[in-house]
Amino acid sequence: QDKSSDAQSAKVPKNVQITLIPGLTTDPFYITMNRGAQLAAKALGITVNFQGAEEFDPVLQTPVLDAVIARHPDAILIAPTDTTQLVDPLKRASDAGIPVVTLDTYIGDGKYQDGSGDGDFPLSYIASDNELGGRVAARAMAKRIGDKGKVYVAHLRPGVSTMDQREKGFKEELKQNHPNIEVLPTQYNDNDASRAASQFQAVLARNPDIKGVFGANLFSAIGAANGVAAANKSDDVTVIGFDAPPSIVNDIKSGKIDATIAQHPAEIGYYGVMTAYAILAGQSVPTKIGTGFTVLDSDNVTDDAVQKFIYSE
Amino acid sequence: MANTNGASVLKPLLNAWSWLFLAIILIFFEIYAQTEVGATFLFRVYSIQAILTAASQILLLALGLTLVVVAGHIDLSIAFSSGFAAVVMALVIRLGGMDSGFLIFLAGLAAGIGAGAIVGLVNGWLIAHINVPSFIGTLGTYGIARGAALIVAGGAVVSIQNDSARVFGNGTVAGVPLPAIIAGVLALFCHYVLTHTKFGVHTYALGASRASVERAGVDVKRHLMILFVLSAVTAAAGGLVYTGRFSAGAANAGEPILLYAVAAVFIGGASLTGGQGTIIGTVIGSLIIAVIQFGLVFSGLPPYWQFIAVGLVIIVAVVVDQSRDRFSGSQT
Amino acid sequence: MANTNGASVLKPLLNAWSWLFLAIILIFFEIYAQTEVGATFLFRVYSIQAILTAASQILLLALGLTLVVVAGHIDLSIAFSSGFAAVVMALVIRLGGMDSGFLIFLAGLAAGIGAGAIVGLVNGWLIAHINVPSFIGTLGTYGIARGAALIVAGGAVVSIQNDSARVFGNGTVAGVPLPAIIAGVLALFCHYVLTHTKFGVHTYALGASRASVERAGVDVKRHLMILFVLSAVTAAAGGLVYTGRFSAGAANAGEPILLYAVAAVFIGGASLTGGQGTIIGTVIGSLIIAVIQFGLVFSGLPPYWQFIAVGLVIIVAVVVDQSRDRFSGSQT
Amino acid sequence: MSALLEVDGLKKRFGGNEAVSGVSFDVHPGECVVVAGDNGAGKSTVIKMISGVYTPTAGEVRFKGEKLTGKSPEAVRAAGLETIYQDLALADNLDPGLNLYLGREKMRRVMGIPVLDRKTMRNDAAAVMKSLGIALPDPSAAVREMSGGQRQAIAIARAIHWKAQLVIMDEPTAALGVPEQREVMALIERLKTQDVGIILISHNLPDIFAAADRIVVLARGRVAGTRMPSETSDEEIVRLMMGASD
Amino acid sequence: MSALLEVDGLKKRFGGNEAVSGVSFDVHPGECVVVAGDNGAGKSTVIKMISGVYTPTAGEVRFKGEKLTGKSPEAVRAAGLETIYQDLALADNLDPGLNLYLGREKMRRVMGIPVLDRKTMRNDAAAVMKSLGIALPDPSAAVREMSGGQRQAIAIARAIHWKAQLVIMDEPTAALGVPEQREVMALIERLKTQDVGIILISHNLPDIFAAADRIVVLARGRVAGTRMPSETSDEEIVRLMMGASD
Ligand SMILES: Nc1ncnc2c1ncn2[C@@H]1O[C@H](COP(=O)(O)OP(=O)(O)OP(=O)(O)O)[C@@H](O)[C@H]1O
Ligand SMILES: Nc1ncnc2c1ncn2[C@@H]1O[C@H](COP(=O)(O)OP(=O)(O)OP(=O)(O)O)[C@@H](O)[C@H]1O
Ligand SMILES: [Mg+2]
Ligand SMILES: [Mg+2]
Repeated sequence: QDKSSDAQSAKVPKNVQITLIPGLTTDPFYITMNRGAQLAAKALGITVNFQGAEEFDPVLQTPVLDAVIARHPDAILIAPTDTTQLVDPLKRASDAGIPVVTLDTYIGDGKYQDGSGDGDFPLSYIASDNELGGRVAARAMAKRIGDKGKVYVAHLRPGVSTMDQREKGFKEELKQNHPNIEVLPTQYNDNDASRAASQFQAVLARNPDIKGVFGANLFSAIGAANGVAAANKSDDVTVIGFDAPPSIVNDIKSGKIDATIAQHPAEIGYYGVMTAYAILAGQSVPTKIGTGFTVLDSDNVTDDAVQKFIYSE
Repeated sequence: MANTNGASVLKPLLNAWSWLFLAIILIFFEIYAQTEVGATFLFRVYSIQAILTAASQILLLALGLTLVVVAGHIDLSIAFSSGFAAVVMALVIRLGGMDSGFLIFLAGLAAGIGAGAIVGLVNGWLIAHINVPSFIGTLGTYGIARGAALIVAGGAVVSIQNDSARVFGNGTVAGVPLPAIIAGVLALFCHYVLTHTKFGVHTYALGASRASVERAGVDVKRHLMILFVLSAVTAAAGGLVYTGRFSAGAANAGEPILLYAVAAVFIGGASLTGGQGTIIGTVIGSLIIAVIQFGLVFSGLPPYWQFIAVGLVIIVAVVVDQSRDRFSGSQT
Repeated sequence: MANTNGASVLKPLLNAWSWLFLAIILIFFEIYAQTEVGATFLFRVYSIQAILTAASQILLLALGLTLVVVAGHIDLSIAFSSGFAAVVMALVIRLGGMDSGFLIFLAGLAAGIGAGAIVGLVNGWLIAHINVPSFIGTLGTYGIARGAALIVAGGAVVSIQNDSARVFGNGTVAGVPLPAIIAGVLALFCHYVLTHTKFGVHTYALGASRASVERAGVDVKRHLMILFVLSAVTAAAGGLVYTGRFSAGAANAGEPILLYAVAAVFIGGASLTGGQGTIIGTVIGSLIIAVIQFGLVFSGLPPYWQFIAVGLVIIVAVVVDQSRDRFSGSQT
Repeated sequence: MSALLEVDGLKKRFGGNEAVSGVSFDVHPGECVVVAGDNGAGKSTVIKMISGVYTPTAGEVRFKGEKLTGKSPEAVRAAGLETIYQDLALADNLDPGLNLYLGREKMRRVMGIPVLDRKTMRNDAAAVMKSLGIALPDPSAAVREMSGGQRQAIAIARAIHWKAQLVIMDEPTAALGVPEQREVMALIERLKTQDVGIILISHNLPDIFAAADRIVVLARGRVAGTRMPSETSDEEIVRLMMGASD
Repeated sequence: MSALLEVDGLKKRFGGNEAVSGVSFDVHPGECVVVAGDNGAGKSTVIKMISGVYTPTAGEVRFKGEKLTGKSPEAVRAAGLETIYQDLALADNLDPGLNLYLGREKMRRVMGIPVLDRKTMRNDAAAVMKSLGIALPDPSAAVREMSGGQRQAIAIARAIHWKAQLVIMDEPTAALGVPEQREVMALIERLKTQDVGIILISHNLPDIFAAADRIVVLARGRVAGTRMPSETSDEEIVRLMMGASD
């Protein structure tokens, strides 16, 4: 289609249509990311469509991506569901002349536009590094449990790449810098908060001295927190969450969750759209834009300064 | 398959073999705990509470489903009638302000049950009046309820702060978690319906032969409507309990539990072809699932091995049930 | 339910109504695309390829399943026999080094199919010889295959770099994607088996009445073994295509499409009680699902509304199919 | 006496096959009308149209002057017609008692709560079966475990246990033993004295002649002839069945 | 001539109920043994133990001297025994042709590929049915759409279409019309002249006397007596059925 070439020559792109493909459509993290993207779209006077699959999985994301490519938007913003498996499908977008920007995570080796590797073609990625997020969570955990004791990761399902990265970062940070913390096996709950709760209680029954849980996504965190509360262990066991939707924030306020690692999905979405627009306007963009993390806990959760990091639902 | 199971289905007896199997699992884990861990597995209040609560969450989805399966049908939409109800309840409670009280909680409950009932009515209408096969009809409403829940919520989760709701999901009475009491009361009700009422007899007969019930002068369409409403409403109750427990109405609340709920019904002795199954069986099925999930985590088995172990126990649970039939002498 | 569908199941006719429905969906999207988007929806190689590839991935899981459902059983384990095969294939290819060639690719294929066959044999043994109901037996192997895949892979994903594999998953012949050709060939084979061989007749008869086949002198146990191996092997083929497409063997390869595969079989006219269903129907079912998913994203309908739309289309697809029966005059 | 049941021009088409065409006859109270005919003549199809299982393609059924056509099986049954179907239509997984009472179950109260009275229903079933000459080794077993004749007896019991004004019997004695067949013939006589109308389908010529007040012979979906048993013979009936028409 | 089939002390227990106890009899080539008995006497259970559907609790069946007990239905059928079951055991969703050939389907080749020869099987079915006096309006319809008698005729056709050495018939004429019943009786005579052994179960006394070379009467699972038709009477047989033993 000539729309994109028109846009490139005009430098001030008109009628821009960008599609944002999240990892899955029903997660507050991505919903918030979309909110940020829409904010940018409004500011620029362009359209951002939100299209995605119901589960975080390459085999579901790829057909969505294919259909989006067929519609030929001016640019694609995508939160790829796997670093290697999305390379070939995204290549098709790039081959069709659609600029690709990845959000939340990278594909290939994560080094874009350096002339090497399979996943070299995306123009930029904007993310808070999930592995780093895991490390931040590990530090927050270590601080609260006094640098020793048993902890484990409550995880949704093996193979969800962003969560695998968080788990990895969490474990590595503890191994390297907090050797007195023992990491018990990860527990998978298939995104069922009820199972996450019962899993905590089973781990507790086995390890009465358990000190902390890292709930690596929304349902893992609120589930584990519920298990802790049901066992009357809120004072003894530290629960660290990931992401900052209101239900986690509420649990922080009520003391069920001690802290959570807020990514900045709205920022990611906002910068994503801005970056894509800049590309369409013919400007050069950095291949990597990092957004930070904010640790929310009972000390700062009511501060005005952090309210903007609380996700929408 | 024209499965001819010799045992009379309607004998309202406890299924001794399944209880035994459940007991064996418990004893196994207890011995393991005493010898390997030097701790008790079961004789600790919060372990029992945890298992009961987890089992309740499965059971609530499985209760109405049991009746549907006995009638020879299936209801996949419970995966999301549950979430739809949860979201509607949370929204109604939110309408009353974030720190609202008991009345608005009751209104939320009623609205949630109503939301579930609507899904059930649609299912019943499709299956009874439009003759859509239940697998497809309820798969359709699965999608519809899912979309509706997400749209109504404007996202996946509606968090609330309501103390009545919190107690509803997390409170205990004499040490028994409220979710377990709610599930227990509903299970009693469903057991009564299935074994002691005309409706229950017709449900069994429907599973064996629709013609037998139709020609006997039963309004089968009405019967099917009620069945699917019942199924959606018990699933909705599961969603409401979930909302209470986690102070959040999640559209996806029921989806991960669907497979376990269906498994509980089948472990409990129901069959794809209909005509058999009991509420007691489903209760045991839910407990078995909750116990092995708990026990395997407790045992410290590596997570990937837990998937295998759960699979094995599910199979063994049914093989045990089969051998009972073999001993009682029936065969094809 | 004793569903008495009047139409003779074995007529190897194309099901004109279902094709018509598929055509209507396509025309609808094409008109929408022409008027609202100012582009073509269908008449673009790329779109057709994308739809065919997506449909193939569903179809590969649904093919053997169709035979299993016709026989009155179900196979849930395909969700993970697929992933198990994918992981095994990827591991074998990895053994040959990261940049290995054609022979090691073939070895990977063989190993993957073998891995699938093992799951099928376990299923067949449980269901045929131990008399475990298929729902429970295959739910058990679902867990077992899931665990096995994760353990073998040492994680969820085994990525590979093998050009033969990449071509296998992404190549085209005369513009037709290889996955579609593979699925097409297997579909032809399954169609042949189901409509033109003794095995196929016995499969239909088994779904109607196990006694009829047993007393006719057919070895039903052997028949069930073959059925479940076939189901696992076609699902494994789906996993292998996945590995080729994404250059990675993923333990979860089949899980997210299980529900779509089952839906395709039922949209294609199969029934829970067995005795009906066709491969052509399943092919159309897979295409309908792939087309609406593609079309709805293409149309830009917001994602949550898409859930509702998919649910509606699934129901309508079956209602259309029903009305055909009504016109042909059969009734209960 | 006016007719209890009027069957008027019934027709049923299955796909391309017209199984029943223009069948008409009446049944009066206390009268036994035998519908005879060769296999596939359309007998079962006619009675299924009367009992509400099939909707006729054309024609009408009236019961005591009221239109029955288009009503559901439950409405027909409620109106006072009981039917013994050729395929029995039993619920295989239930015991004889529940089959006997299916749709009209007996209840009792336990602490004020209504519950099924399984025991009474079971005993009643055993009693009715006994009156037909059939003993049940285990009255609490599911009927799928019963012998062919025991099953048929349950279907008969179900139809006669209720005070019907018209009983339709589609080959009720096909699977019964000799003494049981005699019981059913005696039963038909008893019903007639109670002014119950009867439609009987049978292939047994002696039974037909013993029970019938009128014989309606069907051949290929049409009425080939109607005869009084006293004015006809075995041979004529068989000839009519084979398609010789009046 | 030595016995074709020897039934020796068969016993079958269902849960607490002993349905068959110590039943023994022989069948010789060309001989028709009628097994008579009241409903629930255990006749069908006996023949299911012979044909491999049930495993006997005790006792043995020998066919031409070889042990049959414990073999599967397919092995029994392969050995040369065909059975017409009381419940017919048809595959309701298949047409008569496929039911006739079930397990022994006819194939043809299309471009070298073996495919089912549906048409020939269908025509054969229509032909066999015609020889029994039954016409099928639509031979390609599923047997679930057939009338009671048509279905029974298919089950009969299936058993007699193969060159069996022993044919077991469990109430084969129960649903048949008068002329068809006569066809089956004639068929039995024909099979006898071909040295085929026959076990016939029937409730029809005239048929029993017409066909039988020997009558084995069961009562409550036991052999109440064995009689030659020429040396007994209706009354004696009925008396034996009712439980009077020798
Ligand atoms: N549901 C159906 N669909 C199609 N054809 C049918 C159906 N039911 C019956 N028929 C056909 O209609 C004709 C009449 O069948 P019906 O059952 O009324 O015969 P019948 O007189 O009761 O015979 P029988 O004495 O064998 O029971 C038969 O040719 C049969 O094949
Ligand atoms: N599968 C079974 N399970 C339990 N009991 C059974 C089973 N099959 C038969 N019976 C019982 O065994 C006894 C004999 O049954 P069988 O079917 O052999 O009788 P039959 O002589 O063939 O009678 P009919 O003339 O009525 O066909 C009956 O009392 C019956 O209830
Ligand atoms: Mg009939
Ligand atoms: Mg019998």
